[in-house]
Amino acid sequence: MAEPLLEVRDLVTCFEADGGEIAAVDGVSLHVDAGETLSIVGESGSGKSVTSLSIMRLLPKPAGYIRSGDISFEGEALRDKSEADMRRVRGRRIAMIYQEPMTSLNPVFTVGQQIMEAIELHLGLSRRDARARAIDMLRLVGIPAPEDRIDDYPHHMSGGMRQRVMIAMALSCEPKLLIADEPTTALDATVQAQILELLRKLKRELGMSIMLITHDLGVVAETCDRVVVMYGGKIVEEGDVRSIFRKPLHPYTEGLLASIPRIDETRERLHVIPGIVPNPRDRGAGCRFASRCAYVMDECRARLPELRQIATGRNVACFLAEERNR
Amino acid sequence: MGFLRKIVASRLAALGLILTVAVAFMAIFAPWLTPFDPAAQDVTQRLIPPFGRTPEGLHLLGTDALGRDVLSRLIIASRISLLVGVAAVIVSGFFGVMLGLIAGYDDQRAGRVIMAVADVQLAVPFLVLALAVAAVLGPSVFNLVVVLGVTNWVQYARVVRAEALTLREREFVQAALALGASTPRILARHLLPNVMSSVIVISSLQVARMILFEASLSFLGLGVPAQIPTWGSMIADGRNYVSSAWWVAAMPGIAIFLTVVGINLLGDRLRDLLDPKLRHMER
Amino acid sequence: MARYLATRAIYSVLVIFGVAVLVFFLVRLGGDPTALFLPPESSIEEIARFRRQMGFDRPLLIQFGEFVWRALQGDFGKSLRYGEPAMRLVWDRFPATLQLSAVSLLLSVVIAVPLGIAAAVNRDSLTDRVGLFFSLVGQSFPTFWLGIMLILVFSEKLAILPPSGRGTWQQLVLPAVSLAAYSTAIITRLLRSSMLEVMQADYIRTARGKGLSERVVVYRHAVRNAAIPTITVIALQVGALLGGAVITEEIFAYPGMGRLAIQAIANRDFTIVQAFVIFMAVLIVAINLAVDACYVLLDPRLRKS
Amino acid sequence: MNGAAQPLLEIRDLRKYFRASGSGFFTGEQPPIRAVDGVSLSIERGQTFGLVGESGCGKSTLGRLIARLIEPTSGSIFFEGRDITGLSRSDMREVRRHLQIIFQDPYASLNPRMTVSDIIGEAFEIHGLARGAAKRQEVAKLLDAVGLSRAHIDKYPHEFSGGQRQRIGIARALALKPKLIICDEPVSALDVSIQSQILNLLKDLQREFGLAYLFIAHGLAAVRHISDRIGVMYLGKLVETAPSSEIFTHPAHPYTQALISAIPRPDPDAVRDRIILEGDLPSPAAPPPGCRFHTRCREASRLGTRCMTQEPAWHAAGADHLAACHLVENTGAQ
Repeated sequence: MAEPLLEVRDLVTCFEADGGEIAAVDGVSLHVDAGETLSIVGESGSGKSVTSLSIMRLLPKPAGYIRSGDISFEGEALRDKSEADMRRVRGRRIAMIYQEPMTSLNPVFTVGQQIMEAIELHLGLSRRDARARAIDMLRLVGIPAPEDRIDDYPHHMSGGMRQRVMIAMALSCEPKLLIADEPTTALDATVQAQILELLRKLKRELGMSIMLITHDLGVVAETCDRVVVMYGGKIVEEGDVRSIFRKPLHPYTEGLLASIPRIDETRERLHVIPGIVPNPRDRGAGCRFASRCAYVMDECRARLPELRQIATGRNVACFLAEERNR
Repeated sequence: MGFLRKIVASRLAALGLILTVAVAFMAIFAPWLTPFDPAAQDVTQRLIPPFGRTPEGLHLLGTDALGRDVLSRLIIASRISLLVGVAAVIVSGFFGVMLGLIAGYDDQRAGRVIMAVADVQLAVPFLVLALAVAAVLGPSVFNLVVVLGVTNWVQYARVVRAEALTLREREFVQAALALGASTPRILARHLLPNVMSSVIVISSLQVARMILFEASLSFLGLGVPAQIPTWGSMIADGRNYVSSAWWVAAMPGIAIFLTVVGINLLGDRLRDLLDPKLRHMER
Repeated sequence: MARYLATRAIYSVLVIFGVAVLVFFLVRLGGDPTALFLPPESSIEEIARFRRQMGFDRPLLIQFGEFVWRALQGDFGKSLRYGEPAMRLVWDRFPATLQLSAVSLLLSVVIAVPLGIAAAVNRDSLTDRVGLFFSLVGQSFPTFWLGIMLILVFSEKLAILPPSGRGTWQQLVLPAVSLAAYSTAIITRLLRSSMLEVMQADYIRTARGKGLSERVVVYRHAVRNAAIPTITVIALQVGALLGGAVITEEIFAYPGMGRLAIQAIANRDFTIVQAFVIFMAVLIVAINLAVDACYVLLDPRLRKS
Repeated sequence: MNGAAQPLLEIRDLRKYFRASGSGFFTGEQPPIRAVDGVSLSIERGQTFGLVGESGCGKSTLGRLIARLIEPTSGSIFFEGRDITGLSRSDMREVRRHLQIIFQDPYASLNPRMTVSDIIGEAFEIHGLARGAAKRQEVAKLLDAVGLSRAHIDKYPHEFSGGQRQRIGIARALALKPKLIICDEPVSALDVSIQSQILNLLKDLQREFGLAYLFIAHGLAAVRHISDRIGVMYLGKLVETAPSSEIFTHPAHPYTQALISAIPRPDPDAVRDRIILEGDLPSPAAPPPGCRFHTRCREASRLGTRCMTQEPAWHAAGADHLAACHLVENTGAQ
């Protein structure tokens, strides 16, 4: 099998907070193959965003740092790279878009200036060519009259338009991997549909890989090939999108799926995952989902279940996985 | 006392606390701490340098042009500095918080008038205004407190108003309105408690500022009456002898400096703990 | 944008009118202003004559109307001591004060801006600690005391700089330094905290995510945003500098407006004090207007397309 | 309106125009923002009306208008048949006992300086119903009702998670035993697994206390389970109202159709027939003439220029189902 585009092995990322140390990402291994869309799903505090910032080495300093693990991209170890070498990866080979289109663009520069900046830096184009390319990119992401809009400031644009600009900027240097961190969470449903459609189209046309971070399983079902489900800093389930949705093996994935309000069926009551996401300080020795799990056993509280392969490409961290797969 | 422990977790803030407590202690117990009678003159023993001896004893910080013990006068003068600083902050804080709350809650009529008055006052440099008012009213401790208090409400009013404006839109205030809460209730129960941490921070930094201004006005002879020693007027007295007896002017300045540094260090820490968003505040 | 500035300009005129009201009532705070102008030993006849002469015996409203009417023409009455129009006396001293304040401001900005940025970028480094130390010290001693100590060291002991007067650049050094200390401290501290805040912004993460070097991130993306709150502080410092100049000029016997005002207070020459306060207010309001225009240049969000 | 069938809440042609920021005494008037521009609807006792629309459509403004937290520009609000639009603050206080509101942001909706007992008990103090031990007793009962432990009574808001805070907000609204609660996006800010807990709680409380809800949300999926009727808003106006099941099976207005098709289906094999809306939401300060939706409507050209010039009236699209669209008049109930 070909080497994956991105491979993360045993990543542990910690944050310093109030004198203590919290492992926001606690031993995560995952990979993204060329041309595929991988989704990382989880609720707030699951460690999904921190994983992506670790890959980009953009953790907030000095509070956050990678404790251990390897990250390799196209066969190169990103953790060993100097800061200068890492800058040639960011924006050029791995690009990122973020949750908040309203605050992710610098308010004092035009959108054109901000897109051209990356093009001039990485592709070495002249200002004039960079501008032409920026206009092309704006057209590609579906901004009408890009020759005029290129000189607009971010505050002239709606949230959906700004997210298109962010995408144009991210894709301007034709990266191999696009990390999209909750790219539609802050947007309205119809705008979300526009942006997801755009991402699908661009992926087809440009042949890149996407790592999509989201909490919305609906978004996952529509856009992704494979899914990684995270809970409490750990991967609890991994597999291709069909098998996960058809037969979730981890009780958390199952609960998450069941609690989505669906419009195609009527239920009197919604399914509920009881309890609250536990504070990372109060993690015990056992399974992190134990306190909210409907199938909890004594063993779950005593010992942390390892992520094990249950079927081809299907990994689950639950003692009952085999039984549930039958 | 968890909060006190948080304050002194920073070494600088601990230093600030020690300095502040020391000065406060000095001011409160001044009459029992002075080694000499601060008013006793002896022209034969004038301008004795620090650590100099006279028949009466050791003058740690020397004597001034009238032969008075500088240390004793410093200790007595700390009373006026702290008294004026704290009283002016109470007066200005009271008016500032009240007007700021009103201006923030009703930003249409009352708010506009209040903020226009604030802009008028800000158009005149504070020292100039205080100087002019003090000159008209004449020197007295009471007048000084009134002048400093009345001319410094704007700092509170602006911060409190800005906070009240956002608090008013916050959903807990909306919820109280939906329950039928009256305006006094909204102001007292929902707005005031939520601006208090800012007010405490501003007040602490304002005490330092008021001490500096009191010194400036007293230095110019427009503060307290001449017979009451203050750090500012002591510097003014010493100014004429600065080439021959530097300590007379230098010592009160150092006293002001240590006091103000202490309070500022403490205030900075309070701000970081209570209200980090005030970092941009103009002192 | 022009409309925005026009609104500000009209508001500024209202503010200055407010200052005029303030100044008018200022001398009447203690009741009859006659007592303020004349020495306490004046005879009853003298007082009565002076009161008639100044119009203090007429109804307050008429006095105020006349004050405003004359103020509009730049007439604030004559100085009792010099016999010349008060506003002209103030105006004559303005260049000296302007020079002192401008040099001090320049000094503050030249020191504070690099120091504030360096402190924020290298947080908790030696630079940061030094910057914080100076900003704490700079705002904790009285300006006038610093002036006296500078005179003691550089004029009395070392004898390398003159302690007073105006004319040569050497005479400007000590007053400018002592006046600049406080502003330098404030600007350093605020620029540092603005920079720290801006460096947390989402768009800085975006800039880093593009692969820009830290230098470009700081100087292109962060500084321009941090400049907006810092300009506000610098503008406020102009007011503080002009106010601080009063006492600094007094210490260094520097012939500016501030010294004139202090002498006028000592001489009970309140027409000068009134003219001085109004003049200051006009100056500060004008500076604030200029700052508003600056915002529009710096922050495209304020520009109307 | 005859007495027997009188709805609990009825609003008629309600409007709220906000003054545009930047317009002032010297700058001259800029066109106002028409946040709510002529909305009429009614809510029956014990029923839930789901109000759906995207950001900027005016749905939250409408909620606050009904709670009289802001004053309408015109129109009227009838509560139990009584016009409450012009009521003074003191007359309104009595109405507020029956008309409460819960908010979106569980962090902003609780006063950080008050304990749970103070927050929930404030209602009793304001209306002079209970004090001291009696108040605590009532608060404890409310904590039971919303599924919180009585042990939490003296805690401060920061000691709770988002979902727990939302429960406190609900308890506060329940304290006065209201007949109608306006729920302003109460689950939007919560994690997925917590959302369904709160939705179920609201449903249980409705049954227990006979409450009516105006349930505001930006997505249709969230309101499906809780609503009896659903109304869809676009740019300050209602464009469609229908019973909950009807609107999903037979959406009549092209905007409603687009909204439904935009909901991501958690099923990788679902057949997607997605309607992608073109362009941006127009400014509510200058809404398009004719039908407000025509600039983004893929059907708009079918009727010539009619959609661009003539504002559509309400047309029946089925039993108890109305849509403000010219197409519906032409095609009738589908």
